[in-house]
Amino acid sequence: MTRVLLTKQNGLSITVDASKILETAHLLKNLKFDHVISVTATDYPEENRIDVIYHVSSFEDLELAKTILEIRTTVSRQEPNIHTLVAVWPSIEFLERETTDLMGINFGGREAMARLLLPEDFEGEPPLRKSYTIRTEGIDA
Amino acid sequence: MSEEQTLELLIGPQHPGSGHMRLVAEMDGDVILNFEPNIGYVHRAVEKIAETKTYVQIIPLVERTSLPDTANHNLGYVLALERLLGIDAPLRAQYLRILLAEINRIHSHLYGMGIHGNMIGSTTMLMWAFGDREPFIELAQRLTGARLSYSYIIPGGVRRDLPQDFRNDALKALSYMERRLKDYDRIFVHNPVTLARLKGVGVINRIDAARIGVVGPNLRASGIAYDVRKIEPYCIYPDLDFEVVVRDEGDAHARLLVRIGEIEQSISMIRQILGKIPDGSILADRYLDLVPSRTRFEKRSSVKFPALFSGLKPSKGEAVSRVEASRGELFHYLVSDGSTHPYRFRIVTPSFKNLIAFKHALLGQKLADIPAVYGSLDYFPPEADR
Amino acid sequence: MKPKDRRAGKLLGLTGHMQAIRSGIEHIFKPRMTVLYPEVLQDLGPNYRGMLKLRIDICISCTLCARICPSNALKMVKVDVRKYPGITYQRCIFCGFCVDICPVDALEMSGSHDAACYTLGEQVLKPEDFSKDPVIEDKPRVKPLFDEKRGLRYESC
Amino acid sequence: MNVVEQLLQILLSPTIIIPLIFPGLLTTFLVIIFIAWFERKLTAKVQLRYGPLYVLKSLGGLPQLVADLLKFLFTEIIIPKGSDKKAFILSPIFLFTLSMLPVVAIPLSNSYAAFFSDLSLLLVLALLTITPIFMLLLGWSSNNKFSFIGSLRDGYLMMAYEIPMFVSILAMAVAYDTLDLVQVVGRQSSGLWGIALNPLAAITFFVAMLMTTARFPFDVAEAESELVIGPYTEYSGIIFVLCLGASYAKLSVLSLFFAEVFLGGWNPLIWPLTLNPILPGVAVFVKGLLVMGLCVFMRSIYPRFRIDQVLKLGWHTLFVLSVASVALSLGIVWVLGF
Repeated sequence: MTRVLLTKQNGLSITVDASKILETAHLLKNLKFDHVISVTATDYPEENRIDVIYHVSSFEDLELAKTILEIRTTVSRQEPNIHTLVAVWPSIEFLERETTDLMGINFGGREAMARLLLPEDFEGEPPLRKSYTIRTEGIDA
Repeated sequence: MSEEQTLELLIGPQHPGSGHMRLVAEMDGDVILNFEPNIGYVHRAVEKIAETKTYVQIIPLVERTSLPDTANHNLGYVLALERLLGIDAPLRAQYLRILLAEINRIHSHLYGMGIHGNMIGSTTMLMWAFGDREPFIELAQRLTGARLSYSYIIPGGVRRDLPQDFRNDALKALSYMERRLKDYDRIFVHNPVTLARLKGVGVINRIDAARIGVVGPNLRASGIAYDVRKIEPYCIYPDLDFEVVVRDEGDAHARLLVRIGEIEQSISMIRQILGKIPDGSILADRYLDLVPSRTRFEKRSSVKFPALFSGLKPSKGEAVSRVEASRGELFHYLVSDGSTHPYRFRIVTPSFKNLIAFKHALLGQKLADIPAVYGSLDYFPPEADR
Repeated sequence: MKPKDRRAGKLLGLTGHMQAIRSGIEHIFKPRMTVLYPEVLQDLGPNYRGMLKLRIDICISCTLCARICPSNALKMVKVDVRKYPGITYQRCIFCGFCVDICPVDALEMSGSHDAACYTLGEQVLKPEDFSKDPVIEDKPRVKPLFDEKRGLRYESC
Repeated sequence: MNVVEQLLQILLSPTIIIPLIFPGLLTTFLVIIFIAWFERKLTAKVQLRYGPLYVLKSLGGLPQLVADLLKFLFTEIIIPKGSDKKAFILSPIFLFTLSMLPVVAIPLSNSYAAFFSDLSLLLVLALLTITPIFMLLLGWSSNNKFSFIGSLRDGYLMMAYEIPMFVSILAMAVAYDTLDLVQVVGRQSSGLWGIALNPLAAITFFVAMLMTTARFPFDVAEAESELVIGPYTEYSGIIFVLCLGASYAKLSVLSLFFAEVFLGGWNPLIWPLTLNPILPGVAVFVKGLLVMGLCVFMRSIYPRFRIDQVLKLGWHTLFVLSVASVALSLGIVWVLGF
């Protein structure tokens, strides 16, 4: 399940299976995509999936830097497991930890890390999932 | 090494030199063996709040991630939103956007330099830099009506036109700043004590910089000429003549010098903008036409929002934008499901990307280098936590 | 581009010390850049986005201001038969969106931002109070003027 | 009446007046108030702002420190649970007292000193060397990592300044051929002051003095952005004031000392004027205040060094300079044949 799309504005988009993510990363790293700009997880509760989207680009090759390459992959909401890419791209470290905190995605294959953004004893629904509801104050003007 | 020989030092979150974060340093004598930043003390869940707000309401929200650098954050978000909406701003509005962005870059860099100076003990640099931000904040205030939280850039254009006398005032402020940069050189930048503190400290070499993905002036101080304004020019940057400031040393002092170089570049850019800003409308015609003719823009210096802005509905899709904010590359990713709220809003701020530099630049350095390197990274905790 | 090293070619240590000390001494005799704030207020100019005023006679109760308010500071409150906006300065962030979206210019901003009050209740304004002029402190004001040598120069006005 | 007279006689005797009133505690207190105000005001001026202003506006906020002191007097003194309580409370007191103590050995005229000694030159410095012990003690007793590192740094700092300081004074002792401060001042009556006689020693001593009193750029022990406020991190209330006052007291004592050794003491004044201690005392204090002003001016110019750089400066540069100043003194003695 690997598709390559040319989107209108932000260059390339690749869709891969979650199990192939490490391979893909190695491949791209060899193509000089040397850093990760962002890791985004988007929650789709109706379809019971979480999309994990990596945006990677290059610093070393300034021509390649003009492209932001998007790698899309999908994990299930119940078992949001995916292999870590920290060995391939060290720059992903805090992005992955943030995604673990806020979306509850488990990045396997790396040592367990303390919580980054949330309090260390935080429990319950990861805050960025759609099922987490924000309590709002009453508005009294 | 046995455990008794090392000392775990918890710097922050309540510490004059830590900012809104905790730095965990494992020390062997005066040498740092291990360094781990612990952030999240000012996490405000901007991404989650954005999912409950309409697209225009998010404009002030994204600014709150980084108050010293609001214009660039505002611009980055609006560029992504405009790509979703499929709309472009008129040329004059593009010029005004970059004008504000560069004014903001100057006072944001001054903020960083001031804090950096204070962190290694030069209170004079702190006071001077903060005092010299004032002319630029005043300029921005005359343009936008607010001192820091401008909310100036809106989808399809900007909110206000250049006030009268702005050009003269701005030129005066710019030549003042050039004069002041020489003062900074004497008392801080080339002060022998500063040189001793910053030269060769917290070095990130070229290869490491690319590998750990630092951004902005910190990346350029390591010899990589990566600047979004050149790589993927947005708005009117292709028309402006400027250079990417690069240094090879990769140390704390190089980062300071890159910032000063960028202030000089911004000064020259603002001069160019003021010189060739075209006349014309400042909001896209598509929105201008929606406003009642009584309150049309031609009759006043600021635009009226069309009623549509209270519930903008972009078509289903995704958009990314990257801009060069003062602290580095700022990345926005918007997912729309066709409703009035974004389905997912992702914002990766430059400070968050620079956080990793703490872990790498400080290993093997001395305890006293922590503030020296911290300041040189121009790291702004609320921007990283979002 | 490499920023030019201004120090290039000069004797490192001693010149640096002398320049720093000279610069320090020079600045003792330069005029200050600060204003004595609580005693003297800075004139914020005609375009400043400060506290709001509702012109209730013009308002057409279209609710656009309440709908665009990013921080939910404006809310429509019923007065007699129609609803008019009321505001709480506990939430207002002075973004001015409400002013800019009002189709009839019923909202205007003042050059004052001193929204501090003794009680939280004072910061919640019903439409009647909202249509009064915001309290502007009566203190001497200075106007910032741009200056090539001093950056900003303050002139009393 | 007799009792009162006797009491007055005791109270007005030089051994009481000197340590308590002039140039002792009271004068030092006034000098500290002035110099702390001056430091803040001068720094503010360089930084293009006002500085302390609101306490007695007509005097430019001069009594600001008195106001601060009153505030600190009424602040609760918090003693941390894990601290060594006796040492925690006593060490700042000793620190302050010992920082002030050398004042007894500094003569303010030919005949006005609490303690005459033909070794007073050494005595002043020797008394000052005791203070770092209490600095170490107060850092240790706080049981706080930052205090501990701070006081350790202060200890290291002592290594850097002590030897150059003593050697540069040795140079002056060689040049003047005496260890008595009264005679030192007397030797300068020719108009050739120490600073002109041996500028090398003066510079070395001045830099060492900055280190001793933790002025910028040698503020490493109290480095705010790293160590909160170094050894005093856990202190509050009036004992915190004592800690802070100690460094100013030291500064005041060393500045007077500098004025006597290098700036000719009460010197342009000649014999009949030096009989009353007030006039020569004022002359010394004016010179001392000038030196103090110069010391505090450094705050507005310099950032702070790193501790290893201070040590390097002490041993690589200052020590060499001080040895060179001894050589210079020997040369002077040989040429001029003092």
